[in-house]
Amino acid sequence: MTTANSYGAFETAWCPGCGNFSIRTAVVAALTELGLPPHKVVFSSGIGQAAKAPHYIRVNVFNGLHGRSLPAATGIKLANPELTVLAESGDGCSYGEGGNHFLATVRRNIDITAIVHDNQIYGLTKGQASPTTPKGQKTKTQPHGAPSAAFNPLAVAVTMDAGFVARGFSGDIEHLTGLIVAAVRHPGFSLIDVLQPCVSFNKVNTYAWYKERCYRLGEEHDPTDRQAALARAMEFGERIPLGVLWKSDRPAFGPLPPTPLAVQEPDKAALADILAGYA
Amino acid sequence: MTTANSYGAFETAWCPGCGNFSIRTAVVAALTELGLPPHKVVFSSGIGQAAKAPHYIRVNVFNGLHGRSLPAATGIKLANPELTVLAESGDGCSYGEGGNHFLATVRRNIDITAIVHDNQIYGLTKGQASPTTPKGQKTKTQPHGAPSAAFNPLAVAVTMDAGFVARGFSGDIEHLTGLIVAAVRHPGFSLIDVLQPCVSFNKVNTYAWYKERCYRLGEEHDPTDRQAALARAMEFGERIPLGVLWKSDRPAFGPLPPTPLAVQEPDKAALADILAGYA
Amino acid sequence: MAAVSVNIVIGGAAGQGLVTVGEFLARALIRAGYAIVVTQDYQSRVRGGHNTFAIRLDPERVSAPTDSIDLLVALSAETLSIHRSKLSARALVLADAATGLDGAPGLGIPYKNLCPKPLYENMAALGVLGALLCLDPAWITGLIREKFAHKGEAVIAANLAVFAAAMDWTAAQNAAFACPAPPAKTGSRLMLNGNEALALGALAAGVNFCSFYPMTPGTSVVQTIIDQADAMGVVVEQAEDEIAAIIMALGASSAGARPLVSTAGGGFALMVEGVSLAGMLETPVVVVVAQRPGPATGLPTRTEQADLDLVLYAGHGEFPRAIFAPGDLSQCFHLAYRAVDTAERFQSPVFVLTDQFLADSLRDVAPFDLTALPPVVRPLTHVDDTAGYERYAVTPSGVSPRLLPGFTEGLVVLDSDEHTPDGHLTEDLAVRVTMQDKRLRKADGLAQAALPPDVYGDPAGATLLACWGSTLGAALEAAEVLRERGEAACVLHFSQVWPLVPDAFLPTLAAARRTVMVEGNCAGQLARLIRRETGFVFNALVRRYDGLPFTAAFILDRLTEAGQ
Amino acid sequence: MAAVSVNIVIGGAAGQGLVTVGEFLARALIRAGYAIVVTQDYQSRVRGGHNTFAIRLDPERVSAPTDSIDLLVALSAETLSIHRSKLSARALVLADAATGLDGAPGLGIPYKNLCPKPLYENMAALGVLGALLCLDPAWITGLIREKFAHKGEAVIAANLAVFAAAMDWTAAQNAAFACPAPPAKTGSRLMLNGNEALALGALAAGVNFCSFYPMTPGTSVVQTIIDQADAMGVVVEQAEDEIAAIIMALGASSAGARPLVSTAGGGFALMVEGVSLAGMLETPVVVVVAQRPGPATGLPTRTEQADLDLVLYAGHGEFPRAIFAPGDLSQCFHLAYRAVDTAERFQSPVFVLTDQFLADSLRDVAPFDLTALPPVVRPLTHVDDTAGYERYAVTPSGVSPRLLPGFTEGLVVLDSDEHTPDGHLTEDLAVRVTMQDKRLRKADGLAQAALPPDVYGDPAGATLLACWGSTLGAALEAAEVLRERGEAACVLHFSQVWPLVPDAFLPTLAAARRTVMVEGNCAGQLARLIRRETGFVFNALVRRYDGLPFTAAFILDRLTEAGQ
Ligand SMILES: Cc1ncc(C[n+]2csc(CCOP(=O)(O)OP(=O)(O)O)c2C)c(N)n1
Ligand SMILES: Cc1ncc(C[n+]2csc(CCOP(=O)(O)OP(=O)(O)O)c2C)c(N)n1
Ligand code: SF4
Ligand code: SF4
Ligand SMILES: [Mg+2]
Ligand SMILES: [Mg+2]
Repeated sequence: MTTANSYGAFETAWCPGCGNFSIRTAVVAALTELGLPPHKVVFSSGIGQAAKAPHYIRVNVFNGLHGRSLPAATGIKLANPELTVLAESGDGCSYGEGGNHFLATVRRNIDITAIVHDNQIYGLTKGQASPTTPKGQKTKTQPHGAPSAAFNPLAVAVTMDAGFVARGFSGDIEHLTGLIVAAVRHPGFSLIDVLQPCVSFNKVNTYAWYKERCYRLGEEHDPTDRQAALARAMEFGERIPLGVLWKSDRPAFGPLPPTPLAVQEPDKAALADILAGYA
Repeated sequence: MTTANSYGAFETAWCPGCGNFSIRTAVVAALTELGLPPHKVVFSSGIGQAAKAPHYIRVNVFNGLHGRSLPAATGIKLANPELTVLAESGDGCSYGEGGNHFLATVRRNIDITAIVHDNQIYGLTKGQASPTTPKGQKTKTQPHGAPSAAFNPLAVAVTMDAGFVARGFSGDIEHLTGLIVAAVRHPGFSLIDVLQPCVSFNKVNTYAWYKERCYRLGEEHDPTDRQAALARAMEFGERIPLGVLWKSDRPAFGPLPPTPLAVQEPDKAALADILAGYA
Repeated sequence: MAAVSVNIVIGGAAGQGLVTVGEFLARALIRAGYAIVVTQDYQSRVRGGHNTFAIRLDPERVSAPTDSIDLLVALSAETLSIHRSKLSARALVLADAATGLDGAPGLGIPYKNLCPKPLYENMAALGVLGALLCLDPAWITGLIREKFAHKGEAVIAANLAVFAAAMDWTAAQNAAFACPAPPAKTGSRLMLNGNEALALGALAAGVNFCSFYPMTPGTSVVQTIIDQADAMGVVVEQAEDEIAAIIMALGASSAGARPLVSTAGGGFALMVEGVSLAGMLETPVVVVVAQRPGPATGLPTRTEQADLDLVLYAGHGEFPRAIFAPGDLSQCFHLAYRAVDTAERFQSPVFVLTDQFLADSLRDVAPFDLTALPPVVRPLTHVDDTAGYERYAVTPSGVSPRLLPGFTEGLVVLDSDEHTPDGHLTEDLAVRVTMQDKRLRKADGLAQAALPPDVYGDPAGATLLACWGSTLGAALEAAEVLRERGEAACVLHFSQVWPLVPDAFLPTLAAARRTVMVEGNCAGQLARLIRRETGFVFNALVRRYDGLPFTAAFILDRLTEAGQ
Repeated sequence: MAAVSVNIVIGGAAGQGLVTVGEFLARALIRAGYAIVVTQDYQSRVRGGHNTFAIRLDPERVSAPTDSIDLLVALSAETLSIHRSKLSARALVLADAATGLDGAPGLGIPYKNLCPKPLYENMAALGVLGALLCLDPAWITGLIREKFAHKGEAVIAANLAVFAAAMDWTAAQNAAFACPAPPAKTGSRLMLNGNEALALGALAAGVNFCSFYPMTPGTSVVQTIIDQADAMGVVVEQAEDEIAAIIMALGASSAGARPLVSTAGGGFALMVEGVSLAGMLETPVVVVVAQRPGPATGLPTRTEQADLDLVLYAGHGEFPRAIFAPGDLSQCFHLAYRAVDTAERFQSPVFVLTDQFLADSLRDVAPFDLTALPPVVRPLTHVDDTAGYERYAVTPSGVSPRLLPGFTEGLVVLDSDEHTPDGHLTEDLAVRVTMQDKRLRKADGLAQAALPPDVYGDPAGATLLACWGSTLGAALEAAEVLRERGEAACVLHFSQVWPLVPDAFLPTLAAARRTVMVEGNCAGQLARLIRRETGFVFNALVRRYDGLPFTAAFILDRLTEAGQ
């Protein structure tokens, strides 16, 4: 039986007080609730503080390059649809370096789940603006404030009719756990943007800042109402909604191969026929 | 005085009947109407059939790499704000290979104009699906149909509060000319997605197909109404609206340097002070 | 062979059907038993411009293109003016009677009379060519029946009629063109271009995943795979960019797929970080790099061999790799196969360097014996003790047992950071050295497995023409010409350009009287690599970088110029 | 120098303030007149782990770090256990009295008593170190006043009080530590790390555009520029990725900006296509590649010299380039300056290879004489006849007059395809050869302008230690030790690694008794490059790839091991 213990205990390289710890707790709780044996799960990640997360869970890991968690996850799922595939990385990794893959993965709607630790900053490289850093917010490298409008991943995903679009908060582990469970169960691409305080480099969007603003979306929100979803996705100021903003009934990317490619041997007879066609 | 003749006459490498010719006509008409002398204009482009367009106009040209027209245009504008900078390329170039730059340029809202020749196909490489090829549409490389949902550049741009978002059609040169004039005049990033039949590789989205569907947006459309803009951006089927879908009053990226960087010499006195600070 | 071969060049604008005529004739010639080499020269545009499709045929064997033209089919007026200077002494120009021959020897073909519609001009051209080549018309009429079978009898009949009329008309002209000798080849031969052969070799080796972003001349490998994907169970996905293409391939590989990625230099440049990742993750991937002239966009549809250095050093940091460079169709097939096996065996990135010339060069080849292919190494889907399983277990060979995620309870952890044997990131600098040494030890195995260069002819006291990749054919013909001229000559061809094993070729080089490296680049990239690895310096370097493939005449001219 | 230098190592977890103590002390030592070399060893994390900040000081001169520790400031208990084995015979450990010394020689510092708040522990540590080094307290108190000026008198007074108390307490301990000799340097010296020096040299050369994507250890070049951007009028933009970073820089350059791009190997891997574009567009750009151990993510915060091959061959196709590799602060400044000039002069991509060690190594350097800097080449904002202006005019040097768009009526057309002299794309293959030859001719000018390697000491009959980049200091010290041992020794340092001009160094190599290449990589990348270019084979290779910088002891140990 799969229990939280199945996923192990690790020493981390995170700062004390970082929101990443709670996200890890929620991920483990969700995997446990889903009853997934560790060896049937693969986490793909990029590079950053968030991207270290899969090293701290007993699962299969593909910790690749900065920005590239989604294409790796896509390749894994295409090669073996029997695996449950999650991509876990930071906001910089997922929406900055990896922006083009974000768009393509939403368009593909392949059955993987992306958990984005959104601390609105580049943590590992010590505090540059990330795509989600609000315009005007000062950092060491943006002394006059971030010059560009912040990227709103949820609004873009909703507009693009992404499979499943949700926002979580590391300060609400129970709620986040539920989101992850639902996201993994959703057949298609699921995005969970998780607000996560970075105690070392983001002195604006702190735990208290998020705590004060975040509220759980209630029953009244209909995640199949695109206009409502978009309105909630745009709400990021005095109030920030948590929950499933949008769910689409778009079919997931497919068809996926009927068996894992690893056990598929080349059909020499078919090949002989093909070669004969070149005569 | 700037006349259409100022922009020269060239032999092209385009197929007879291609929509690119009309787009060229509209571009020249717009530059003429804007009264821009050729040497004050720079066109940046990527690689593709569309991306050859700047070679067929007498202007300054930066014909760089596939997918990279926008960062090049951004660099040019940042180095010399006195130049009028346009980026002209194909749908594959602008939304495929260059997807991440598309997002970043919208966020920056830098004062450049992007003209995207959207033939919903990769023309130069002979007919693979582009990001705007409808899901299910068959090509030589996608014999079972394009597997991903088409990218809707206008909807994403509107959602991201891009500066100026418009759709043109190569079959309506006069209207397109007006769009280009307005786009160049708009201070901030302007996107014009131009529907363009590719007679060689896109046998679905033909001139007739577009012609039948395209209609000019009337006065009743308010391009500062986001919801309306989004609704029009999503309209791509039986009817396809042409015109300025959205205009934002977001300030353009800045401040830009007060003089072209080319004529700025390093301030040795300031540097001496800086060095002294390291003592 | 130079004397008896016939070089047919069909020229015209893109979209005028020259490829159709060329492919029909090429296939008919192969079926008839001729050896052929096709060279396709085209521009980076879809319609217009001026392109050629050249077929060099020989009753016995032919390995390379030639410049001199024996039959010039001019579909546009431009064709004649561009190629006039290359007509051989016996050449005939076959032009539309309406355009005229402008004084050149040849036939003005009355297309208007022969064809009910312009659509049939291809058939008329085939009829003229068939007659001049004294080809049994059955070879072409059979093809016409096959190709138009799905269009119905009426269409077939119409095409056959035009073809027959054109043959008859030609016969009546009594043109002064000597038929080539009857063909010597017997038994079925395949017609493939280099990229088709590569793709089929990869499929034979079990490639079942292909992520790509289109780029000439790399795309046709992918297109061939796509065309057979359903039959062969291949997952193909067009990626959003080349970065995604290689990363998807690595993801798929990590889960047990056997991936192939194909691109050209510019697309490969974008994969450089991914190549380094493959080195660090020790995850197999085969990358085909089809070369074209650079820098940057360069000449997208022409040929060059200037990306050897790029491929050799692509990726930050140090890790082993292998690079194959096939010289003909058989090597394309077998080296693609071997590349897959090598990647799996050494859990490393492996490259196949080809180029536009070979990619597009249709040729005849004996059918491949699929049953004779050695088995390809496969990852494990089972280990006895999953408890202690470590993906990067330190071994004498540097190769660790590769388990796949999901098949057992053993966890597979891959990490781009420096890592402990279990795959988790580490900052222990002693472990760093252990792991780097482990990875680099795979270079020894790769060297042991490396293919030695092939020697064609006797090097003793000879002029040795060294080359790699697609230059093989022209070098072989140049050596043959030298021998015909009474000069000892041989060819040393590197079908694997990395790793280089000096003992495998230094004695050959030492035996030669003079050594000449023939490369399609400016720097002499392989020549200087050989100097780096062995100290050996070639006596001369013959380079070509105008976008066209080598010919024997080009090589021999340069040798003469250099006073060699 | 080895005998009289003092090596102070401050160890602790990230976030514990070891860098603050280290930087204070380093600056005070430099102001006092000492020579220093700082080595920063840290992990890829923000808090925790174990890091060190090592200051090696010498009254006269010091060029490299050393392993043996004379004063170990243990901010965490781990520090002592990790570094215990490296304590010198005279070493003292300075640990919190509460933690204890675990039997090691040293002082248990009563931080609790000395500091009213833990915040002040840094000041206490400084007091202890100042006293043991017999440093005039004014150097540190002056710094305290400066650094805390903006916090007001009360804060200054509180810090001064802790500092004084710690000095007094230490004096009372009568610790057995011999003060270093009084410093010899006079006149003001600057304290910079390698990346600061690079950035300042670039600013001096007029760099006014910097597009970047953050990556350790390349970011600190950018950060230095950002900190001075307002004063120096630099446009800085954080790009969405490294591809955008280099393309923006090329766009800006094409419009007349003087751009600098800085990254590490992985980020540079993504710029490879852009590098090729720079070659084809003939548009200047300077790229700083700060090396760290790979492949892939590797060890992000450690040092290595394994990206030479990557930088040398980055980009598909062939085009000229120059690569600088500074060995010390002065070279960082002057070679960054020269890189900008070289890029502008030859309208080519130019690279500066540094590494984490040098990037983070604070040192003393004499102030740069800004007035003595030669002028930097600038593009044209005017030509006499714009009518005939061609951006790629064919010239004997290969360098074409570079006009900027917008300044005259001359149109500037840049094209990544092969192009005619006016910049428009062409498929004319003769033009291709002309243009490729033109571009490649710039290599001659680059070779003429190339800096010869520096020779330190007399090569005649000597052991010659060859090296490049940051290895200079350790090689110099190793040579000095050899000379002290009575063995003739010299150093040959390549501060420019491409192009190589054999005549500039072969005589030196030939004069030596034995030649040893010392490189921070596995393959011996420069050694084999030299073999390729000259045939010269080094007698031995000393390599390091554990993520740490070379020291003299490391080099000498390896020489002994190799029985050399
Ligand atoms: C190609 C590449 N570019 C840059 C980097 C450097 N880098 C590592 S992590 C990071 C940003 C991390 O930010 P984010 O993804 O938000 O993760 P966080 O650390 O905040 O959790 C960057 C820029 C890299 N490793 N690779
Ligand atoms: C890095 C890179 N990848 C791929 C290519 C090949 N390529 C050239 S044009 C093109 C697609 C062009 O499509 P689009 O941008 O829609 O322009 P169109 O030809 O349809 O006008 C591709 C994939 C390239 N030149 N560079
Ligand atoms: S730097 Fe920020 S995101 Fe990273 S571990 Fe520390 S607190 Fe968390
Ligand atoms: S291929 Fe299509 S887009 Fe390109 S020129 Fe021809 S018709 Fe136009
Ligand atoms: Mg982040
Ligand atoms: Mg297109």
